[in-house]
Amino acid sequence: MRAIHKVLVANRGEIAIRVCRTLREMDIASVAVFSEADREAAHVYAADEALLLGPAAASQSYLNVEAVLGAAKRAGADAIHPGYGFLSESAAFAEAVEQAGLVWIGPAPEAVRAMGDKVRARALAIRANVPVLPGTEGPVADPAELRRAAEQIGYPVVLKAAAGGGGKGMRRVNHPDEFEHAVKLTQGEAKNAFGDDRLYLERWLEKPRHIEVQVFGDAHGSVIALGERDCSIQRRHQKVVEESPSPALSPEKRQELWDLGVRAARAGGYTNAGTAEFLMDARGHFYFLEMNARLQVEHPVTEMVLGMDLVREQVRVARGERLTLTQEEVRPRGAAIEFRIYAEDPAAGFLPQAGTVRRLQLPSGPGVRVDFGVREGGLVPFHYDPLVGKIIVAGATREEAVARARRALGDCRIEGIPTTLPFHLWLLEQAAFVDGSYDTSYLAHHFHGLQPPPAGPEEDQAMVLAALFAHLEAVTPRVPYYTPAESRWRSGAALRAEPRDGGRR
Amino acid sequence: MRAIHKVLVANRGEIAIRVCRTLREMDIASVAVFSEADREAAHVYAADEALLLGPAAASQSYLNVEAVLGAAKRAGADAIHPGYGFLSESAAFAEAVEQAGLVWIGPAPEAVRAMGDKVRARALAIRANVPVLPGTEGPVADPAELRRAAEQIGYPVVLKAAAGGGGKGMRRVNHPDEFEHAVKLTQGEAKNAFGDDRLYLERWLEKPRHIEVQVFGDAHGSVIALGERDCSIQRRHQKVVEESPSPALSPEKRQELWDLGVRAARAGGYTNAGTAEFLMDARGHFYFLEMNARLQVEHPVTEMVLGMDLVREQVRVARGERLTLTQEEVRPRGAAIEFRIYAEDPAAGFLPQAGTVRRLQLPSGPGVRVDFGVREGGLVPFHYDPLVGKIIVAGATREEAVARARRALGDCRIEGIPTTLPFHLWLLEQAAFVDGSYDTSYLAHHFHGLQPPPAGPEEDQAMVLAALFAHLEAVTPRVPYYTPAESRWRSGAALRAEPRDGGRR
Amino acid sequence: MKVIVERDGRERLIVIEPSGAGYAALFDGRRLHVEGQVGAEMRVLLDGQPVEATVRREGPDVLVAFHGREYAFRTRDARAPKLGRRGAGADRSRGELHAPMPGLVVEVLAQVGDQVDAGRPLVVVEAMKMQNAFVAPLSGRISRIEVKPGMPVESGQLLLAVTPGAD
Amino acid sequence: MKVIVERDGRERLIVIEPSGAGYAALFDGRRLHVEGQVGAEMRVLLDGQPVEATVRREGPDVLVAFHGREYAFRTRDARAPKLGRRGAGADRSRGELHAPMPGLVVEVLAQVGDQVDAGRPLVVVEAMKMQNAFVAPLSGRISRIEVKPGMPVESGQLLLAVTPGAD
Repeated sequence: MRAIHKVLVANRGEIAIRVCRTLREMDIASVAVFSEADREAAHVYAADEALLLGPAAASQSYLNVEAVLGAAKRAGADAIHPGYGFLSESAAFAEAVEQAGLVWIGPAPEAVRAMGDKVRARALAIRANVPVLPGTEGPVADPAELRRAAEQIGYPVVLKAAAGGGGKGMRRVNHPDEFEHAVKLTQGEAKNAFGDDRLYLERWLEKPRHIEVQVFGDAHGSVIALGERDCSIQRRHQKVVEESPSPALSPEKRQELWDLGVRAARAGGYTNAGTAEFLMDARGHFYFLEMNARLQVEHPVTEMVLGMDLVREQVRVARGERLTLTQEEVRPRGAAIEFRIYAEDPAAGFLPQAGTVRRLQLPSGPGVRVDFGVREGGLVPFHYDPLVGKIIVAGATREEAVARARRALGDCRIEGIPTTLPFHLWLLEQAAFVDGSYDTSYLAHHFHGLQPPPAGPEEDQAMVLAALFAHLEAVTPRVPYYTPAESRWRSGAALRAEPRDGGRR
Repeated sequence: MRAIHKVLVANRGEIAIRVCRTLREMDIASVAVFSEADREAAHVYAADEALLLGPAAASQSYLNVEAVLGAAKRAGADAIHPGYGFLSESAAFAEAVEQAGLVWIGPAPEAVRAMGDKVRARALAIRANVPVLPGTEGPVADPAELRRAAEQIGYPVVLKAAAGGGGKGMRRVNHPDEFEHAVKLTQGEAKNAFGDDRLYLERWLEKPRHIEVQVFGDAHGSVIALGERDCSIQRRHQKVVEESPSPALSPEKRQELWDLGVRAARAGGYTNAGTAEFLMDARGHFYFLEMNARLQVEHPVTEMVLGMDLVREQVRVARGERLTLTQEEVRPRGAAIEFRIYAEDPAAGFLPQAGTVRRLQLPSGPGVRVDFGVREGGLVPFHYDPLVGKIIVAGATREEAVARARRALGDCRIEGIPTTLPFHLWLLEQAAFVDGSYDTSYLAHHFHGLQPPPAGPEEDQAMVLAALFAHLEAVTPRVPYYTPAESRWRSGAALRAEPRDGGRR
Repeated sequence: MKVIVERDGRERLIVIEPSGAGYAALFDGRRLHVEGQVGAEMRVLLDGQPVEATVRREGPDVLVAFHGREYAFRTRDARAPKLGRRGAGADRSRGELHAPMPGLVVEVLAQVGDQVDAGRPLVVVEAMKMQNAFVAPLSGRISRIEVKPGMPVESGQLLLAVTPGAD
Repeated sequence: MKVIVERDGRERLIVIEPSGAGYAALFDGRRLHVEGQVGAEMRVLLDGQPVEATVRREGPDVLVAFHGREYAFRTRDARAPKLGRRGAGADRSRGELHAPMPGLVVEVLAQVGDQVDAGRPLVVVEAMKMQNAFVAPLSGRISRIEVKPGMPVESGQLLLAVTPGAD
């Protein structure tokens, strides 16, 4: 057993806040780290202490192993929680953490190394009798070799960064003509995001479902499945909506999938939290995709159907404790759905957009959980992932959860940045989502951007308000714009008067 | 089966909002009603339509049967949900609703009449072999007769409004000298709040626990217990914190209590949602107190441990549908605790205080539910109950729920009105609350108001901020106070410039 | 700037000066670095410790709310002369009974000229569904009654006054 | 006041006048009563229907956000002369390539003078961990390049311009 008194959370945004919340609940001190761009970020104020890592660029801050370890040393932390993304799947970082005498809250570095590399994970899966898709055996750096493999397997194929995850560094290629440019872009992203430009390539499955198993292992040899999550609603190969249980599984298929997930985890010598990702084709066959050796963005849906705290479980397991549950005790109840709120414009191909959150009104009430990484008046910087938060709903049935999602997302107001919120409201009206029959190709085929709101009674109401606003502008010296930013000074700028929005700009 | 397309919610504040949320999730239109004092209240904007009832005084608005029925008719509502308080336990109102051809979302008027009158409820309980405390057999209006009964039973005794509930119109009397004044005050409150000044009197039990059973019946003869709630944390005989399951019950005692609750409900010919309240003495004996023929303030703790929506169930049952669950399927999971946020000053004997909510920062994240009735910038009028909202937390165990409550309530910031928030933070540090051993006398004996925060590192930090603030005042022309009220005009006041807070008032 | 801050009768001198991208606070021989967003909404690192607080002025007091608590300080410029305390006025108003919250007067239980004992209920005010009996602040004779039943009262409004002393 | 409101090329006349405790809006022969809190934050009953909306001006446009949607209107005083539209400028800038979001230029894939086909990737900008290749808006010759690798760009900033036409 290893004691943990102070944890450095090597991340930012909603996940850093989420981890700090559990640490506080466990009476463990938390240390936030931040880049120059995040001086005023919400996650800084979710922790007990906060330390500057370095310049805005991730490579010089959140991806900077020396800076993070230095901060841990300065703060006197005895453990590190990596969150997801950034250094969370870097085996080298996990090793460096352990060599520095700190507890790594995540899978053992060997497992991170084995499973973080998709190619090695694939080989391990094959050996453990977990089915995989046809593809390259190992990582490939040479574009010509990749092209030969593509021609052997047959188009369409998919290129993936060997060290990637979460849909980043992943590209479908439909035709030999696109191949060269696609390889170049994917390598660039992979190099930039993961410091490793090796790719691999596999067959592109038409209309599959993307379903993953949450696995958890302890140091005492237990490995269990904490249910599955269906992540088939994707844009740009990235998840935007996830749910548990999957509406596509019979009880028998569910059991089969959980067993495959546990088998894959055992093959990788797995401890702590991880996720085994699978594709399921139209015939119900599963194909192992990859293993994510970390907490997933979408872990809250599992927490909601199981009524447990996965971060708490991560800390317990890292201390050497046994899992709280046995496999038999894992009994999901009801249904939960997560909606990722990205600072992206769904009307413009989900183009990410940085900016200031001018207004933030989040939903509440029964069955609604909100995990957000920014607050009203806060900045979404362009240097990092555009995920600003998540809204998770739960209901006694999937139908109730869907209805609740409509209510909760309808209650939500975010202004100042474009977000995926209107996209989610669109999705909630689509038959294929309501009946659960969607697959990973759904958005590409059915989402063609958002239409401007139609003429009708609602437009008339909006028009009346616009006219009333113009009237108010005309009869009052200035319109009192809603400007939370007004209530702030920045350090060193105390004497600079902030310009006030005039009535008519 | 009766169809319900549009429901008038005859209430205000958090419960009106909470009911509207479920109606929206059920695709049922909602109608809010409001008094002159509530024109800008949050509940008005939670509904699809809103109608003015009348002047601020409850007797002329929320308690005005004609005004409420008139509004239902104007809006074309086909059902009424009464919430809690106000007309929710008025059998006459329930009857008038049904006579107007509307569906009453609550127990049948006969059951409301039988159980809403504590004295009749007591007689029914005795007949059904449900144990009660020694006390007056029937309602008494004559103070002299009450005094005789008190002397027969022996002091201390407790006076209760026959038509009361929720701790309103209830007073402990320790000594004959206090008797006359206590009767007068209690009768005044009873008359005012319930239009009925009859009282009854019963033995005062020392250090009991107050535990209640959530019962639910349908029109098909099923009556089940949806678990219990422990409501022993009380001030002025009113609940402030409730939890489920009760930490004081063994599995056997729990089963006994549930059975008693169902028996009491059956005795009253009960349908829809109700609550059987019991006291449990130190020896583990239960005494039936009263039956609340409505949704309780604290229903969310039941919703959280059961993963179900009680308002949805109320609507289903009112339509004539069967209960969703059988008794065997009622399996609470984990623990949930509700903290009532009242606009009261815990440092001044919980004195209620009206005012404007200048700042409202509510907690979120895993296991946290927030049901609030006001928003930032909103008014808490002095005409009504001072409950402004509720924070409910759930955890896999009671220990986790308590830790989560500390985190969630610590994240909460409410300014402009005093609230019970600092009281709850105090409570969460008390051994008797943490170990669950408290009883209803706990606060009276152990809470002596809040101490001003002590000197120490935190005071030093606060002092530095105060000095910095004074510095900023001195060097800048004006301090940009946080004033959400600035962003608003009121109707008809568009030309009146709102005075702006100057730097130094 | 040198600021004198008082709380619970204890005065302390704090020097606030610009420092790097923020401020330094010097007091008790210590130096604390403050950095971040300052103003009515403070969101700052105090020597690396994140603190979120709301600060506002109420008359001579600066109120600092954070961690669910509120600290009240009296601040003044160290170069400014010390202001007199309002002790005398408080003494004179000792026999006054003020409404501690807004509400509706339901009952007045005494008349001008009545001799009352400290603690005797004098005025019943209803607010938020509760009737609250307000009692004589001291023993003496009722000199003024400013309210009657049915009258709405504001927080702090004078209800009545008792002139100290027995007959 | 008479206001002309335009959306999607359709102009409508609305008369706003004080009415009781609120306003009346007259349009299309209808009369809609507005009551409640008005301003940048609207929280009003429109003929009894509760509506919460945020309204703000962006240049000539008034943007009304509610029910998860945003409506853009152009408003003007009915007595004021009509302003010219900015059509011509848009035409001239047809060959310009602007950054649609802030980010960092990673690569420039062409040089001034190059003949390019519409759709060819010209500039790669990285933002929020994604590399986005921006393509030629039309076929022609590159007349200006305003950025180079490593340079941060703001939303709307000109990246390069293509003069229409083949060789």
